[in-house]
Amino acid sequence: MTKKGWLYWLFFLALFAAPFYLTEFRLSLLGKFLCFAMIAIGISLIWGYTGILSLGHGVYFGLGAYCMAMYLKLESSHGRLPDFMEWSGVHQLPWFWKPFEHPLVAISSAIIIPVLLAAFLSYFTFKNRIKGVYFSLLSQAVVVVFVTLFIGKQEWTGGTNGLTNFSTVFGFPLSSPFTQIILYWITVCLLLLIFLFSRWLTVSRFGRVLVAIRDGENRVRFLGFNPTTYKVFVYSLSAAFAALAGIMFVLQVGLISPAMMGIIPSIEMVLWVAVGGRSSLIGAVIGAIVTNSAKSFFSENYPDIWLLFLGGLFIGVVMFLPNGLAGVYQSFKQRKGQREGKTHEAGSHVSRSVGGF
Amino acid sequence: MKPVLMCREVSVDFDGFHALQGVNLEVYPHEVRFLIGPNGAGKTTLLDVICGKTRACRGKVLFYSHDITKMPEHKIVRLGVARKFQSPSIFHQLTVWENMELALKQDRGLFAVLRAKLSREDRDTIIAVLQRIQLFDYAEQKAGSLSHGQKQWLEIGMQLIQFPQLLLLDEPIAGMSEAERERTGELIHEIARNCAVVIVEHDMDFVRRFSKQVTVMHEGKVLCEGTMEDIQKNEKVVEVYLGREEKAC
Amino acid sequence: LSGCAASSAVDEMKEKTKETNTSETGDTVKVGILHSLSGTMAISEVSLRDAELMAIEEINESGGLLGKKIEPVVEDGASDWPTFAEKAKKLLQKDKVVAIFGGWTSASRKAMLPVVEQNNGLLWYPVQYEGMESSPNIFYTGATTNQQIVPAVSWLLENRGKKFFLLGSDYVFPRTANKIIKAQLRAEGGQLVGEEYTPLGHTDYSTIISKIKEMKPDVVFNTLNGDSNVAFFKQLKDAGITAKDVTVMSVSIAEEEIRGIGGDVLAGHLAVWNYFQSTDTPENKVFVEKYKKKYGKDRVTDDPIEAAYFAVHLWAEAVKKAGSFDVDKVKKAADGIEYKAPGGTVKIDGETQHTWKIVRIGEIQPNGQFKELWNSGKAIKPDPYLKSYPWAKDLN
Amino acid sequence: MLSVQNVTAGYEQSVVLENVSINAQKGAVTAVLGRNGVGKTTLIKSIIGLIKPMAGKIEWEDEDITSLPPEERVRKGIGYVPQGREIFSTLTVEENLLLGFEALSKKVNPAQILAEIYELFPILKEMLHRKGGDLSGGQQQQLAIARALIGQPKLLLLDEPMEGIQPSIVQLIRDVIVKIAKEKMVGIVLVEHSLDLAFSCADYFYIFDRGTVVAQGRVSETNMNDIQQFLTV
Amino acid sequence: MSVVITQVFNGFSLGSILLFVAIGLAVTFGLMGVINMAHGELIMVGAYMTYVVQQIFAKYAPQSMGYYFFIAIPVAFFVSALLGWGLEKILIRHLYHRPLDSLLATWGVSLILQQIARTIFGAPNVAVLPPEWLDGGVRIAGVVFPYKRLFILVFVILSIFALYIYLTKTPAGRRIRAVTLNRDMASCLGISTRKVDAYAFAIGSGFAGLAGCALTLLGPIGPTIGTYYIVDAFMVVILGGVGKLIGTVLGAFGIGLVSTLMEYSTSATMAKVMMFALIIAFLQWKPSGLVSVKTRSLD
Ligand SMILES: Nc1ncnc2c1ncn2[C@@H]1O[C@H](COP(=O)(O)OP(=O)(O)OP(=O)(O)O)[C@@H](O)[C@H]1O
Ligand SMILES: Nc1ncnc2c1ncn2[C@@H]1O[C@H](COP(=O)(O)OP(=O)(O)OP(=O)(O)O)[C@@H](O)[C@H]1O
Ligand SMILES: NC(N)=O
Ligand SMILES: [Mg+2]
Ligand SMILES: [Mg+2]
Repeated sequence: MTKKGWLYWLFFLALFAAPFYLTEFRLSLLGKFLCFAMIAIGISLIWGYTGILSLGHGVYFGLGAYCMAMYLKLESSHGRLPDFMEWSGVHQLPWFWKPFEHPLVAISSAIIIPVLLAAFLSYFTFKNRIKGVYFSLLSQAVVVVFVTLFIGKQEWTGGTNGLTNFSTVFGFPLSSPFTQIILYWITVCLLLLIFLFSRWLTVSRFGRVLVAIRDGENRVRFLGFNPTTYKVFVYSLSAAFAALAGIMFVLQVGLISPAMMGIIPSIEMVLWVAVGGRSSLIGAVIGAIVTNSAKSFFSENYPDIWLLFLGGLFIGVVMFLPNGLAGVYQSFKQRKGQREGKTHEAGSHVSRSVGGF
Repeated sequence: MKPVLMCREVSVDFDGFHALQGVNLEVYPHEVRFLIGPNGAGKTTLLDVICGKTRACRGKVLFYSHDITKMPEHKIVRLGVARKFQSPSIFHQLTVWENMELALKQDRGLFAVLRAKLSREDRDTIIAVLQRIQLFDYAEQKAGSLSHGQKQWLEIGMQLIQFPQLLLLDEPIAGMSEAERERTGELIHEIARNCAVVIVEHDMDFVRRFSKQVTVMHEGKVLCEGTMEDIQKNEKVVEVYLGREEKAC
Repeated sequence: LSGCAASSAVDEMKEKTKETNTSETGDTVKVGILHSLSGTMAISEVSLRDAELMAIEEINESGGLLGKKIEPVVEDGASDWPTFAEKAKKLLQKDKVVAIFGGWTSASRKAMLPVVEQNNGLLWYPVQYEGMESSPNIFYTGATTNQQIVPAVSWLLENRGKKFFLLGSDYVFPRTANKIIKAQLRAEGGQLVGEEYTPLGHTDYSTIISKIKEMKPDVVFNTLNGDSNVAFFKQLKDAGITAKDVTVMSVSIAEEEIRGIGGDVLAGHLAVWNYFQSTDTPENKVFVEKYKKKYGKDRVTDDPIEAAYFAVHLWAEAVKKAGSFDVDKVKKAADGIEYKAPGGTVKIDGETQHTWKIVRIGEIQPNGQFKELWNSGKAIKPDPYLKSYPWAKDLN
Repeated sequence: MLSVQNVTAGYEQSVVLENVSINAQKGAVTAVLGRNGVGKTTLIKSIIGLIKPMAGKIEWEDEDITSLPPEERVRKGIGYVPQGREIFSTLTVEENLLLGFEALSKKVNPAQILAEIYELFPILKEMLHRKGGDLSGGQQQQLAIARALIGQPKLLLLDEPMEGIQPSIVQLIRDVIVKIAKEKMVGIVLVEHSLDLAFSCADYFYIFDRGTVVAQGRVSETNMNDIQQFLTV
Repeated sequence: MSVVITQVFNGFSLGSILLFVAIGLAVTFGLMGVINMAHGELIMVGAYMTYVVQQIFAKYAPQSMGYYFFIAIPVAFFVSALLGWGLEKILIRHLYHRPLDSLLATWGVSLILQQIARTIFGAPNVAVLPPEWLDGGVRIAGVVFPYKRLFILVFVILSIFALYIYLTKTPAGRRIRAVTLNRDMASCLGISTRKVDAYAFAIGSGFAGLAGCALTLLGPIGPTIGTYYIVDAFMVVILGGVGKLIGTVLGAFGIGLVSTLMEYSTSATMAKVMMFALIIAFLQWKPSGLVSVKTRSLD
């Protein structure tokens, strides 16, 4: 336990120190990947622990990002109408854009709107006992609805182009390395907080209820728990993580478009978690970083055929590492444990040990 | 005395098949009520209706003074109705200990569970129950790797630890050896000191040994009620259920 | 992971130490090529990469630029806009390229725009687009609206009829284009009988074709993009509507797209461009021959391919004139630079950084080639904001 | 006939059976007894092929079948009624029964076999078009037995076949077991908890504890009370 | 009136295409439970096979060009089926007890297949010229019914009928359903589950190939066409109800009719938004689709 704890701290320390050993470009990539890691933690919570596979987290990520981007767009328009509205024949700032002039409103709605949407959708869906692949595909339908709407309502959202070309945030120039490093550190801190919070959730009794729901939702009912409440809660929580990731993403990448909230990115989010190991929080984080690094690496070095490598990576992980990268570590540990632990009887100690991390 | 459970004219239809047709049943505190009857008589369905898994199309189910006919399952459980299913239904991915921990009588609200800590008493209770169901040595094992009979025991344990007021057991001793049946029977009577128990069972030796009041169901209706002796004399019961040999015993 | 981060850190560190301002150390200079080689846009963009690589090869064969060989760094934008931004950043910051040739969709350009501006890079964008933009760090070698859409509408009003039906994909270019067309129709006496947008990738046009049948327009002005065109034209033909009944004027269908639809299906319909493979200039003969020789005789050239090709040459001319690869110097030198492109002489307009181009309207032949029906005779000055058109005043 | 020789078997992490040897003869009922969790089901699963033994050998009609997949063992005449019924829940009762014919490689007259089965289990005929999963527990158990009988096995593995069946039908099934053993010379391996029941129809018995055979013998030569000790804790 | 007829016909026509892209998925996903993200790419393979057959005809038998389609149909079916068979043998086989992992692996497969297609056939679209005898249409009461649309409608109805008979009336179909329900038990009844799995997956894949063949009549043929249909195909299957062919049929025609109607009265974009919103709402009301197979088992 303590050894594992050390590894965690070392890992986050390495992330913290990244600005000192990475170039600006690599740092900006890592910053982006850490945003993805936040989403991955949320997905690990709902998928790995609770058994809900959402193929629609792009929407929550996107909504969070759009809310933040609306603020940035207004800030960089200096009181004028955002450029894309001008081309689209809008003459006045739409009413729902107005509140986003205030950064606090923008940031809080960047979290609240996705969470409300997630809570609303999941409440009905889970109450009506839609689950398994039905839920997964339904969440995909939600993606289609939002992406099509965001593309179609060009005059309000910037259409396919999305929102881009921001200059400053709270007066600091977004392009300056200093701002970028600060934003990076904020991202690392948020990731750490999300990680610690999720870990606390999963090792508590709450975490065991989640696993029980994954194992057999109906049985949980007959123990007196209402699975709907639990599922809505974790689902909304994971939406909040995705939204937070969206905020940090926009700040660091300077762009959000419907393509980022579409079906493919939503599926990719799940893939990160699968690669890392779905029922392991740190696995999810590592999965997000590794998968995206691999994607960058392959596409930079083999721009023509990198899809073959990426596809191969996914297949390879599924075939040979059923529990993802975290599974490798665990089975290694287990094998070691088996060698050492043969001596004392199983079950002789009732001390609580919690599976996975 | 007020009955714990009162079923009034409960009927259930499955696409035109009448699985239950106006069943009346009253169970009193501390009673161990056996429910027997031919395969397909509707025993499991009746238990399903009581615990909210299946909805009655007619009739009423009262638990003390609560009308639970249309209540969601988890609320019925929180009132104090526990159910053991015919085939073991435990959480395979959790350890035996964790299964027990979830079943503990507790506030099952989201925020309560978030804050929940395992208290000393809870731990002692779990250990006591585990020892009683002989799974203490398996506490750290994943429940999925237990044998059939052990799973049955675990599920019984999970019901015990809820300290319910009404316990519904669907063939609890299926797959248990004689000695274990004996122990289960004793256990059930012990439990009955604090709650009412409804048991569905096909093992007549067991029923004979541990029953006072028996209800026989047939084709979705209650055929007769009484002690095992009374029932063995009932020609109809012999014909549809017991068979000649059993009667002879 | 920390291991992986560390190792990448090491190679970054090495880079950092030997880092200088540009990549022009030694005897090569790097340029970036950034198109979608995968994803839905690859159907169009892969050919642009080919054209650009061919132009670079030509320059290298003729001795390079300022004594240096050009080294292309190819990246895949993967039909995904943030990827375009990421790769542009990588090209500028890591590879220190002196210019990027890339993009197709407006969205990809918009994504790269802040990156090239913040890093003071140079992007050459080779595709016709909706105008309303002129970034100091982008050169636009495709047509802007007054070099494609506006003349086409005038021509149609004169030659084909007044009733217009507008059909486009649901994104920025078609919507903006149609806004312009509507203003122009109002000013020049046309009539709008219908306007429809379909999501990108839409493949069932039966309902829209029914609407077209009902409205009986003289012209369908088609701003559909990509694969939707295939579905639309195949289904239009099935519904029994030929070019004789209703002419479809397209702005995104060039020889490459025709190849994927079939010339038979499209025969008789029109398109407006600045270049056709059939354009009769000596430069074009050489260009088409070379392209086919290099990439296969079944390949075709078309407008964006040509624009991508001459973009590289225009840049090279500007570099020569500036005597330096420095972005600011090249930009300054670029004003007024001319190049004998396959489609005719093109010239950079320093103010807007767009190019002067000849406009051509062609009719599609069953063999997949265009027969030119009309051209503007001389190159037209780019006017991305349509400042010189009175009817376009309140467009922005 | 069937001979399990020094088999060691178990699951991923645990060894359940250690060095187990048993035999079963044609025309005889061999009872396997033991407390919960001693490995009876594991033994049956090894015989049918759902579990690959880690060591040892399984022979059937003098042929080594240790490495054959279940379907081939079944086609060689081994039938199986699993613990827990394993009915195909969304298939109708009729379809479940028809699947029983998969075990037969030779041409048969299905109508005749089905008629015999319906006579044995009339309830199945009534429920022919209902989904298997909708049947009551005991009905499903009857279906599972019927399905195995249809395949006309030469060796029938029964893992607690009486679980959840009403007393009158338990008697019936017991009679059937004895009958097919004696009349059709089928070998039967019967896992059963009730000593009474097992002894009322078995010829030979094995008692398991903790994954090994602790006692065995002929039923006719054994006093029930002597072996009670193995079955209590 | 003719507008109504046209729109209803358009609805059925769209429905027939949706049904076509969903049939194969109804087998591999609906029945076998494999979330096959490469389904779209199997459609793509069918489409490219049609192109290849056409090219061969154009080169070696230009005089009988009109009949290439009859060769293309079986070729598309068998090549896709073969690919599906191989896929099952190599990959899917290991994933039956981990259904959601099949999503991940088949996603990888779809990336690879797209890239391979791009390498072999080039990135741009290729053109398949439909046989001439399918040009034009019948004109009834002033409404044109294109032959191609009618052909696809008939083709898909025949396909689904054949599949229905195969699955419900033949022992082979029964075997497939048994294996997908309980692999272990099926093998204990003497069914060789490996063979059945591979056949079933191959059949589902073959139908994807047929869909690709049919789609060449109407739409683009390029490395990414699969991506256009994959989401719709899944929607059809879940709206119809997993595990029941009749549900898939109802789902396809339902979506076809409703979305054509909405597209006519609003716009294609809004129709798409509303259609998907309706599917979401509908599933709230009927959580397991139009036609569901429920049993009383606990989960
Ligand atoms: N969902 C359903 N659809 C159709 N019929 C059903 C359904 N559920 C139960 N039945 C039928 O209702 C009848 C009663 O079933 P139930 O399970 O209550 O019997 P039971 O008394 O528990 O029998 P057993 O002793 O065999 O467990 C049976 O004939 C069964 O086939
Ligand atoms: N899938 C499994 N994975 C790991 N261990 C298992 C698994 N199934 C059973 N076991 C273990 O193997 C041992 C023997 O199980 P088995 O099912 O063979 O017992 P059994 O004698 O049939 O018991 P019962 O009478 O309860 O059915 C048990 O201790 C159980 O914990
Ligand atoms: N610029 C275009 N055609 O999107
Ligand atoms: Mg029952
Ligand atoms: Mg057993």
